[in-house]
Amino acid sequence: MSPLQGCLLLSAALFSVGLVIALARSNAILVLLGIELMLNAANLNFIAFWRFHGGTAPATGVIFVLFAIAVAAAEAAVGLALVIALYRHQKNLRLQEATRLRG
Amino acid sequence: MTFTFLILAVIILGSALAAALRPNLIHCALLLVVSWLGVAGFYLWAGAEFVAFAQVLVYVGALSMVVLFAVLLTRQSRAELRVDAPETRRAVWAVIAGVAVSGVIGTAVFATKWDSAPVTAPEITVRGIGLELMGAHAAALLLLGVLLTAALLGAVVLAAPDRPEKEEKS
Amino acid sequence: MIAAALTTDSFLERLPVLARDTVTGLLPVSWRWLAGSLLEIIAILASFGLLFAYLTLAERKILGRIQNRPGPNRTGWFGLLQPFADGVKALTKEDVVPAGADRVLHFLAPVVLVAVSLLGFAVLPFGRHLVAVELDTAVLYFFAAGTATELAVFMAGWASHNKYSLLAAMRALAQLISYELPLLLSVVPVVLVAGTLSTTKIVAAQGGWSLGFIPHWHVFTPWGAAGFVLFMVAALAESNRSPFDLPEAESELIAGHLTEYSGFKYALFFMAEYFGMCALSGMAVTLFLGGWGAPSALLEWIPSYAWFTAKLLVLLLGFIWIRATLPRLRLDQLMKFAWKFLVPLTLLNLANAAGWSLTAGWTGPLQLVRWAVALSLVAVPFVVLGRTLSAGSAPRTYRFA
Amino acid sequence: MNFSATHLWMIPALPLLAAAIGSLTPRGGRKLAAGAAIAAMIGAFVLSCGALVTALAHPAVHGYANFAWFTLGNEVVRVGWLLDPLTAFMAVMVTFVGALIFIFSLGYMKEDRNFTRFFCFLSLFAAAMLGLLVANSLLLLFVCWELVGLASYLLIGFWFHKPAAAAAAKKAFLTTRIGDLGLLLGLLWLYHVRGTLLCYDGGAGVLEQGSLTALAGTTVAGGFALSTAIGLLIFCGAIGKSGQFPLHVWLPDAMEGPTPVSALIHAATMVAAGVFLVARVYPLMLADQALANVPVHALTVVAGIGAITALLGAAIAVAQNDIKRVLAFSTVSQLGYMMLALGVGSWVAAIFHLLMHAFFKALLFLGAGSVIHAAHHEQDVRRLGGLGRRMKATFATFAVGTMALAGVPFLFSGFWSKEAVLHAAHAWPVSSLPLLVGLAAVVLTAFYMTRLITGIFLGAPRTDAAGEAHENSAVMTGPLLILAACAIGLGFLGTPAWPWLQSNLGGVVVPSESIWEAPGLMLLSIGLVVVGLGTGWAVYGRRRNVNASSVDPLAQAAPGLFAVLAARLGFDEFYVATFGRANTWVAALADGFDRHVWGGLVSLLARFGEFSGLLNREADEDILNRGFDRASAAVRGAGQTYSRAQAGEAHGYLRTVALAFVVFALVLLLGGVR
Repeated sequence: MSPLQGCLLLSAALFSVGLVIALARSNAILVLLGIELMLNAANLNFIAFWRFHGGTAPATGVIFVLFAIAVAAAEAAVGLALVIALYRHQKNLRLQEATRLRG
Repeated sequence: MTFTFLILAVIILGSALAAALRPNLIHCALLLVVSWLGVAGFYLWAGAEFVAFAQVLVYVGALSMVVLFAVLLTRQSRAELRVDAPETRRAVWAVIAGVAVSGVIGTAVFATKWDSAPVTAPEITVRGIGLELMGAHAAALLLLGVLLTAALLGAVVLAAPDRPEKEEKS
Repeated sequence: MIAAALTTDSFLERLPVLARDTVTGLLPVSWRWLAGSLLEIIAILASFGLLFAYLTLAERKILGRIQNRPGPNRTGWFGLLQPFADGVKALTKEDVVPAGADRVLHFLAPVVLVAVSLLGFAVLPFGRHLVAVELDTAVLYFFAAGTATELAVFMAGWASHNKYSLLAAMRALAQLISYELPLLLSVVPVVLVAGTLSTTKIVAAQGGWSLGFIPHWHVFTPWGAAGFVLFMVAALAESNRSPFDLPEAESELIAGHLTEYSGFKYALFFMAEYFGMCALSGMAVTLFLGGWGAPSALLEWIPSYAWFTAKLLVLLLGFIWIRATLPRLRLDQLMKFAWKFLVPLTLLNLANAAGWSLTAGWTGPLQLVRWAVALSLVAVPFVVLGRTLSAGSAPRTYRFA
Repeated sequence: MNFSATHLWMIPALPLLAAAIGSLTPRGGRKLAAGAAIAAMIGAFVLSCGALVTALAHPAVHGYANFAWFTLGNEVVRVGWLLDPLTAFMAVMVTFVGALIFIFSLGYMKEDRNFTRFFCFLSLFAAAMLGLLVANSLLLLFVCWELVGLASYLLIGFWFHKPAAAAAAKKAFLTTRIGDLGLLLGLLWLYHVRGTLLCYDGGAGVLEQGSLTALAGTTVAGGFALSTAIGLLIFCGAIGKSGQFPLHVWLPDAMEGPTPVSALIHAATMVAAGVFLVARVYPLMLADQALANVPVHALTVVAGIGAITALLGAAIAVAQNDIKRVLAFSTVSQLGYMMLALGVGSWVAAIFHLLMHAFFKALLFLGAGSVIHAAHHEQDVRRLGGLGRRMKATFATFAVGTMALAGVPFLFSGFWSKEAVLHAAHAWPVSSLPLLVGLAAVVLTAFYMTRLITGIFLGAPRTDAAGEAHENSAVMTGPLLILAACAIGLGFLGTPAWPWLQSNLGGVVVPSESIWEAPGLMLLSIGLVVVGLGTGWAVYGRRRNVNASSVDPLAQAAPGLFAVLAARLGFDEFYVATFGRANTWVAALADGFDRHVWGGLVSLLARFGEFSGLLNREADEDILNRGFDRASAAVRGAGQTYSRAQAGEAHGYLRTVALAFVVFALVLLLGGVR
């Protein structure tokens, strides 16, 4: 098994763990964190390909990851702001109860 | 397949899994921080120092702080932190989905034929990254700045209470 | 670098390196790197441990002097043995853990804190040949390592089941996050001008003298001076030192996040604080005060690490002095100061440095223009911002002294 | 300073900018608005001086710069700037007097709360006026012309809370509109005939030989030459704007506006625009002179109107009691003079008189303003008096203005310009009527000015307001002094001994108005001036112990005549009785027509529509609607079904996404897609 495959498997596993967290846990913050984990898994893939799979530009993968991290930061900021708003709205963070928009 | 990699993988996945199972919200958050640190370690191992330190700065330095803040701001009592265990039905579905996804990706990874020629680590310096950012990706960088500003303002607006006399937290 | 090394490569200069090589020489080649790094770690631990020990003493002595009391003077001559007495006391003391506490985190907090605060030393160039790890991204690494301290503080505050601790933890988080920004932003100009993130290269960039006695340290440029001051202020706040020691404000919350700690854990926290202080001061020396560089060509025969130590000690003395002088801020003042005063100034300073590096080619009268512009860019915003922010809150005047 | 016509636009641009600034400054920014306006005016003055220097380098040539404004279909509408001595002299005069009056307004409008708006309007007016001066295209000129009218409207009605002011503004606007209609028609006709409105365009311009001959050549209905017709139509505009008989009625009422406005717009500059217009299109007016077999020459009409106006204004002015009305009517009559001069063929004399008149009439108005300001807005001559002792500067300057207007010999500018006009009239071959009218007007002018000045400044104060009056601040007296100096000095630019102005204006040394040809005439006019002053002094100068309510000596002498004059010959009443009545009648007629005839038709149609609708509804109800109902019910049902999928639960969505991904990935894998 080549290192690349290992990295990809690792990222796949990390991704699904994040998915499980996001799906199973009911606390909005944890859901958000799970999503962050998935993002990390994606970044991990970028670095893996950049390192073990000869690309064209030397720094593309790295720069992509940098951008991804920045975007993740923004996403987390907004997400947590949403969480706080949600908390102010309904006095808890149970996501399954935030169904005001049910059709 | 080096030893380091395996250790890192264990740290990353282990802490993440633990976070998935722990009932205590704070513990989950801290465990996830560990997992992020592991990812940073992975970047180091892969030779992307800059990314690694950026990851630490952003995730461990800033994101975890914000998360903990959110945790502390959105709890009435200490008991609140003990998140009720997920009801079984959702948990089962979640596990099924997770396993299915990882299985699919895993099969895809193995099914794909990679050119097995081991490639040498690409040589990058911080200077190189900087030049690349300021040159080819300058526009993207600017857009990113705009995005972050917008996100910051949006976060403030969202988290600010409707009543102005309370001061906003974000 | 090599050329410079050859010219001033006295025996004293190379002494530490020689010592290391002699010791590692005894071992088989495959082990040498490990032994070498271990030795470096041990050296750093030992020297800074000792420094910590005597720093506490020095602090107490100096505070005493400033407050007209002798300070510790019983154990040993002038109380020179006081630190060890304290150490023994801390070790032999009972380690109390509150009932409702989260034992694991309560134990982890101080350990993590010390470990993290030690990380920073790895990239500080203590001397011409004395840097533990040569990193291309050293500065980034330094601050990345520093960020984890916040986590530790939070862990401490939350783990010890105590409202004061939690409040303190919140305060600490707010403060650390707020001052992380000016700290980093005040470093950026240096990186911009030096064009590198590696500490050794930054030090090298400040090498050399004009007229033989004016060193090219960054602190001697307008933006550098401003950056230095800003950096030191932010560093004060980052290391929870007075006047920014709100997280452990005795008068308000007993001892902040340290409330539930006793014995050796408490000592560890203490140690971590001093380590952080030292690390930040060392960074300041590296970034602004020319690192291990000698202030004048004539004084180069003194080994570089001596210079570094001297500068470091001066800064630490400044820390202590400030603690003895300034009263503690209020929380809102703290935040206001960080966000409304430091951050804008650092940003302006960045612009200033950019202009400086752009106008590097100017000579003769243009040089004067360059200086005037840079100085005004430093002074005017400072005055204006200060005036506007401190408007209304005039210094309190007492009718009866 | 070399100043080509291409840069001429800057002169109006500056005040326009000031107007923009003034319009954007809030009430508080008094300094900003006023400063901008005055600075712009002074800048414009400097530029105009530059333009004048450039123009005087070659007085005979018309420098112009044309450019395409916009394109309609294949018609390119071109406008441009024109630089010749006429433009330059006018611009210098306008900017100079304007600047002085702006400064005066600083003091006069000090207490007004709409200070900034006032200066904004003033600047707007100045911009429009200057644009009018520098325009090389009659179209552009017309645009600025209307803008000037607008500014005048705004400024007359500046104190719109006074009903009189609002009414006066409306009156001025409408009355001048009548004239402008003629002007517009003339321009349209001209454009229709010539296809351009550029004055000078390298031979293609309407004022150049080619078009002039063409215009004079063709005859229209009534045997008029085409040029005559168009010229007279354009002259209508001049009549309206310059307050000529029969459209002079708006000018006296315009005095409801603030006094600086009266000075700037309704004495010095805007009302002179009519004269300027005629002078600008003078070649057109002149075109039909050669023709013998035309019923009338354009200039003859101009002369006639001018003569009538001159006499009329002077006569009415005698019997007015409001300071500003007296001055207004004197303005009317002086404008009549200018028109007369134009009519009798000496536009140079007209412009000369225009320039001089601008200075001393502005001086008089500002003096009146200073008096009014000092006497707490008391403008009735009968209720003033004895101010001469307390307001020495104002008195002196006002006296200078008076003597200039009355034409006291040799020292004052008015004398020379008036002489120029009279001699022009004397040299007119067609008829000697204008000359006689002019001479009569001379007497009347001297008379009513004496009446005015004695009424205001001599004798004893007749009311407390007059008693408490005191001299104004330097910001108001300063401009008075400067203008007085001009009123004295500038005359010597045009003395027959050294006719610098005339020669430069025309570009040629003008003969024939030289005084030495008819010295008797000059002596006669001087004598008449003396007579006028003397009678004035005899009647009003030596009155003692009069009070506000005592009757005017003239009224005692000839009550009927005086009453008629005081009622301004009842022009307003006449207009109301005729045009106003007719207008209301027509309106009523149209209204009735609308209501009953058209209205009936429309309602009939509506009825029909209702009826057909009635028929339709039945059909709709049971045929179409049912189908629609069923369809919408189906849609609703579908919507409900699908909306169950939207449980509003984030987990559900995420799970769905994940499983969907799995499914697709499996499809890809089993499908063997690489």
